[in-house]
Amino acid sequence: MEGIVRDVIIALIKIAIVLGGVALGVAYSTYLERKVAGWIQVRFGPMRVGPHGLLQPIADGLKLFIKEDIMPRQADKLIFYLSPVICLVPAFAVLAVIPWGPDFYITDLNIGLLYIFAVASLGIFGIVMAGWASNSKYPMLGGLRSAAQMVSYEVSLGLSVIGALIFAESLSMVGIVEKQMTTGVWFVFLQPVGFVIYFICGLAETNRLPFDLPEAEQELVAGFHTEYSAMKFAFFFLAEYTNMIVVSSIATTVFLGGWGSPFAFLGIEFPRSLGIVKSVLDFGMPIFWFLLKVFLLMFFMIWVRWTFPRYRYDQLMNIGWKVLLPFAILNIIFSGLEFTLYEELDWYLFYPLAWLIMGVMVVFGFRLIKNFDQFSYSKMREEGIE
Amino acid sequence: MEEKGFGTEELIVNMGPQHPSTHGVLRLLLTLDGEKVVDCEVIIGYLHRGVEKLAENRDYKQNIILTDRLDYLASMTNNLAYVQAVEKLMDVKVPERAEYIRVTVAELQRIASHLVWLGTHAMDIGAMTVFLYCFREREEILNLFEMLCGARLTYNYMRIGGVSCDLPDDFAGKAYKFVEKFPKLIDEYEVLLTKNRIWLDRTVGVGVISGEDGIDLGLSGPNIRGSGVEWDVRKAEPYSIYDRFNFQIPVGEKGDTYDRYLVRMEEMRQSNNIVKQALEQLPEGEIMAKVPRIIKPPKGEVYHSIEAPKGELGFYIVSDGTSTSPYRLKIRPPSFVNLESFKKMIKGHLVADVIAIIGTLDIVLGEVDR
Amino acid sequence: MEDYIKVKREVGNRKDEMWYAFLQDLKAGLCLTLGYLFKKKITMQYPYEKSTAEWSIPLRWRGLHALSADENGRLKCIMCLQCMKICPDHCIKIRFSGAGKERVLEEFTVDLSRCSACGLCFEACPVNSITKAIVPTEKYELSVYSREGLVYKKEDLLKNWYDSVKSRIALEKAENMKKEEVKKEEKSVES
Amino acid sequence: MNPETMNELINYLIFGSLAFIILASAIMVITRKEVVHSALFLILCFFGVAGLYIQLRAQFLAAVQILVYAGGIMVLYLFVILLVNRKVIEETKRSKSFKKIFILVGLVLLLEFVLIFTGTVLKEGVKEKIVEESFNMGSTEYIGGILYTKFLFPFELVSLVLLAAMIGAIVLSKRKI
Repeated sequence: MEGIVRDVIIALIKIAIVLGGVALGVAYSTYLERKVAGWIQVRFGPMRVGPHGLLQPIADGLKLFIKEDIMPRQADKLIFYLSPVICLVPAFAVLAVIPWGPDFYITDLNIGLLYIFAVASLGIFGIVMAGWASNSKYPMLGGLRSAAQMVSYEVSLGLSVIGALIFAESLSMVGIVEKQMTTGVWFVFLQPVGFVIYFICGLAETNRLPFDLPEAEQELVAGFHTEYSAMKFAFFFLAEYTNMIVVSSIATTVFLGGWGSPFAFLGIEFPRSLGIVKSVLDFGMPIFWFLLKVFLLMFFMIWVRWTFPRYRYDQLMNIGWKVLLPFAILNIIFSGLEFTLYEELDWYLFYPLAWLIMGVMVVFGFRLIKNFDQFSYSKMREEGIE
Repeated sequence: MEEKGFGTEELIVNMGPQHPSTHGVLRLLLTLDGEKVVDCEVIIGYLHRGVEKLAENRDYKQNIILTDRLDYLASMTNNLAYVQAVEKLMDVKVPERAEYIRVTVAELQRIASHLVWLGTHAMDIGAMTVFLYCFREREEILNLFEMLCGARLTYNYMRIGGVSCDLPDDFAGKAYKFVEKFPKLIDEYEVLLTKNRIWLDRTVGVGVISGEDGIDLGLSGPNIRGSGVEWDVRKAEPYSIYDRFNFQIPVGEKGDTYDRYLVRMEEMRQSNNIVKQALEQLPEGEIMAKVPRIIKPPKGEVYHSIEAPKGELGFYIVSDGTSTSPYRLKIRPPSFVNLESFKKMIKGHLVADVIAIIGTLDIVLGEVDR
Repeated sequence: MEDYIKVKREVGNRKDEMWYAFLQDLKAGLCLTLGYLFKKKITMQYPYEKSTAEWSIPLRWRGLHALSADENGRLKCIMCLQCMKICPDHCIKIRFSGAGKERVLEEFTVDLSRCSACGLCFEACPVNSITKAIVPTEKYELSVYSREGLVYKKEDLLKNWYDSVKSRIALEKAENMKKEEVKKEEKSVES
Repeated sequence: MNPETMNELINYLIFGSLAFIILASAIMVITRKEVVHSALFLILCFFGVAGLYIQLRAQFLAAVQILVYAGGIMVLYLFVILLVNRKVIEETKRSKSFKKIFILVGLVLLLEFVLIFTGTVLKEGVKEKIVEESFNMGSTEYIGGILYTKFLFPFELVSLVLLAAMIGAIVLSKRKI
């Protein structure tokens, strides 16, 4: 009985820390987004609230909190209220299995990754429902777009990690990281194509540019959340950034060695003489590495957003089904071969060979699916085939 | 079960007059089949101020400030067109230095206007950053104009017979500095867009219009040159002193959004070239011709058109010979005429292309509605 | 030199194929924006910062109107009504009493709520002793809480003149001219 | 109270609440007027079922249940609901022949359940056997192993059927071949 109570309390504490940390992280990732956007565009970004605008997220949150909550008269009230919550809850629920450090995760499921994909696929309901419940045309179009987009990209997203899973031999998030620690190789070096596909699909799943069609502000005003204001809007906002964190953390776990230090191959360990400092460092450093990798990936997502134009809806679908999916499947086939080679060959033979095959695969794949590829699609139109 | 119940239904979406990417108060009534645009009705007039009627009650000098407010992104060329029309009516010879200054500012204005086009067009397609880069350079041009005439948008700089004030001392130096560095900055925009696969996907084959159709619809400016029609008023009927400069007019081939993009990019380079030459050749001398204080042109009528950044901008003025205000003033605004082709371009494209095509037409509602 | 040139349209070039296969077009864009991340920023932190090394409000700026005065504090306006007549928006109102040389300026009102800042009034002014009688100042922060605040009376316009940089420049100029005149007189006396 | 009865109590509590959710939401699905509401309750129902799977230690099945049914199929349902004209839905709902068919299907299902339950679960000893056997059944390894050994042929057959369905879908949706 005591055991159960203790477990529950520890679990609650962990949940509180993770949720609190992530909520703060989300708040400050909006700050990061705006700062990076500003710097890229030769301006400063937020500067007024606090030193260098550091309190800006808090001010934004307060503003959203006290804003007028508008409800369209024709809206379906129940669903209109529910959909921001439906959007946010899966995003947070996924955090349960993300291993921030070797001893720091809420839980470790043996179906970890599957759980993530299952739960993450639910966030879309929030968007579709929001689009429908608003009873307005722009949100409706946004909702429809997002439904089609999420369903399409989820397939490639799931397939892209399978290559890495072949090497990991486990679905548990902790297991995947530990495998990378024991073999000493991050899966991104074995599966660069998988990583790229995963990342592109991740961008699409989080509705980030160049795939932010559900909320393309230039066409659909704000897409599915056009009619939302105040805290309900803030929920969508929170969900979007939480999803960014989630996608980055999964990429970190599966491809970038999780909490492993990039300097692990040097074999440096903290000396015993440090005493309690050593145990703090031993606990803290992995978390630091994990967060650093997540930060870098999020930075990359933001960087991409402020560099590229946006795809059109039909092009988005074409890329999802006609480029990414064939590549993901090719990658799985290749991964089988690669795994055999990995077992048989020494590393100095394996890497050049694997990378060579990978290069050939990309070139071959690009040629093979060229007729479906967007770029060649433009070329086709150029030549007047269509 | 009746089968007709399962047919698809068209969705009518009202885009604008308040919409982030209709470039002002343009209203589009789109009939959509899914995401496909089946039909489109363009509704204008939300910014109508009756400029042409107002002009009949103001004297010739006061009308210059009305032209500022037509295409408010290119006031200088509007001024130029009007002023030259009146000069043609009165048969005034403008001093050399004034002509050079006019060409300099008009071409700088063309660059500024094209920068706004590029920025907003790219932003409509999703590339926010290009917008801010473009506005950074436009800001420098506006600073130059501000130094020159004390205003940033509605310059009211040209006068009948010359320009209102001479160049300030440091103008030529600053302008030259800008002209020197600008081509490199165009290259930067091109890195972000020209070969980018997303940009290609969004622009190639979108909004195609053939040269013949373009001529039928009265398209002008970069829009018709994108379709391969060699028509530029600066070359075809040289006005001012354009025949003295070395420059080329870029022409596209397919007539799609990408071609119009390339044409405008090259045009910026050429304009930059003209500004450079004009600054180098700038003569000393008067800036105003001898015109009477009260302008009363002889009885008659005149049509004069110039190559504004958006296309052929024409002024038709009728003077009764007794009044100090025009009897009739009619404007041929390029944006208004170019907008005619919108319906033809959009048929069969998707919603996202609507904004791409509005962007590529480069309309300014101040000019469309007048 | 040819008048018209074809633009270079490189779409679907065979030689670019590998370039696109390995996402090099995207890389080029990303590198450019990354470079900008560390470049000097151009924002001016208005209103904390009102001018930078590159930019300050130019003297020709068509800002708030002012009625200029000479070094003795007398208004330069000669009540010729040129500015009132040229104003397309009819925002200047002048009233004077007396006639001929004894005219006294009673009222000079500029209604900024109608003004479109065209600058024709400044140009029309026939006075030309160092400055014109009605001049634009460099002031651009014109917002007020009531419409009445936008109507500038004679006294306000004079106050604008003394607030602006131009009055100082004009005073300096006037002093310089005086000195020169004195010098000239001295010279002429000497010769 | 000793830990075992405690555990059992908790188990029953969880099962009870899950069962309640499933039943209640299932009833809501067929009684709601607005189709989208029905769809939402159906999702809730799926969740209840997934919860049951977890209680049976079939985590893999639970995840797949949510991934496929809630995440995939329901989205498509919603998609269709959003696209179809409301009038059509209402008309279909009001049509009496449909009601008859539904009632018939329901009766057949009920009959099946009764047969299954009397045939297996309610028999002596069967329950214990099932519990024993299914202890490991839900794990990913077990399912993977059994799919590629014992059920390899059916598995391949199913994939062939799916392939055929896929091609069929492509052919059907393509307007001109």
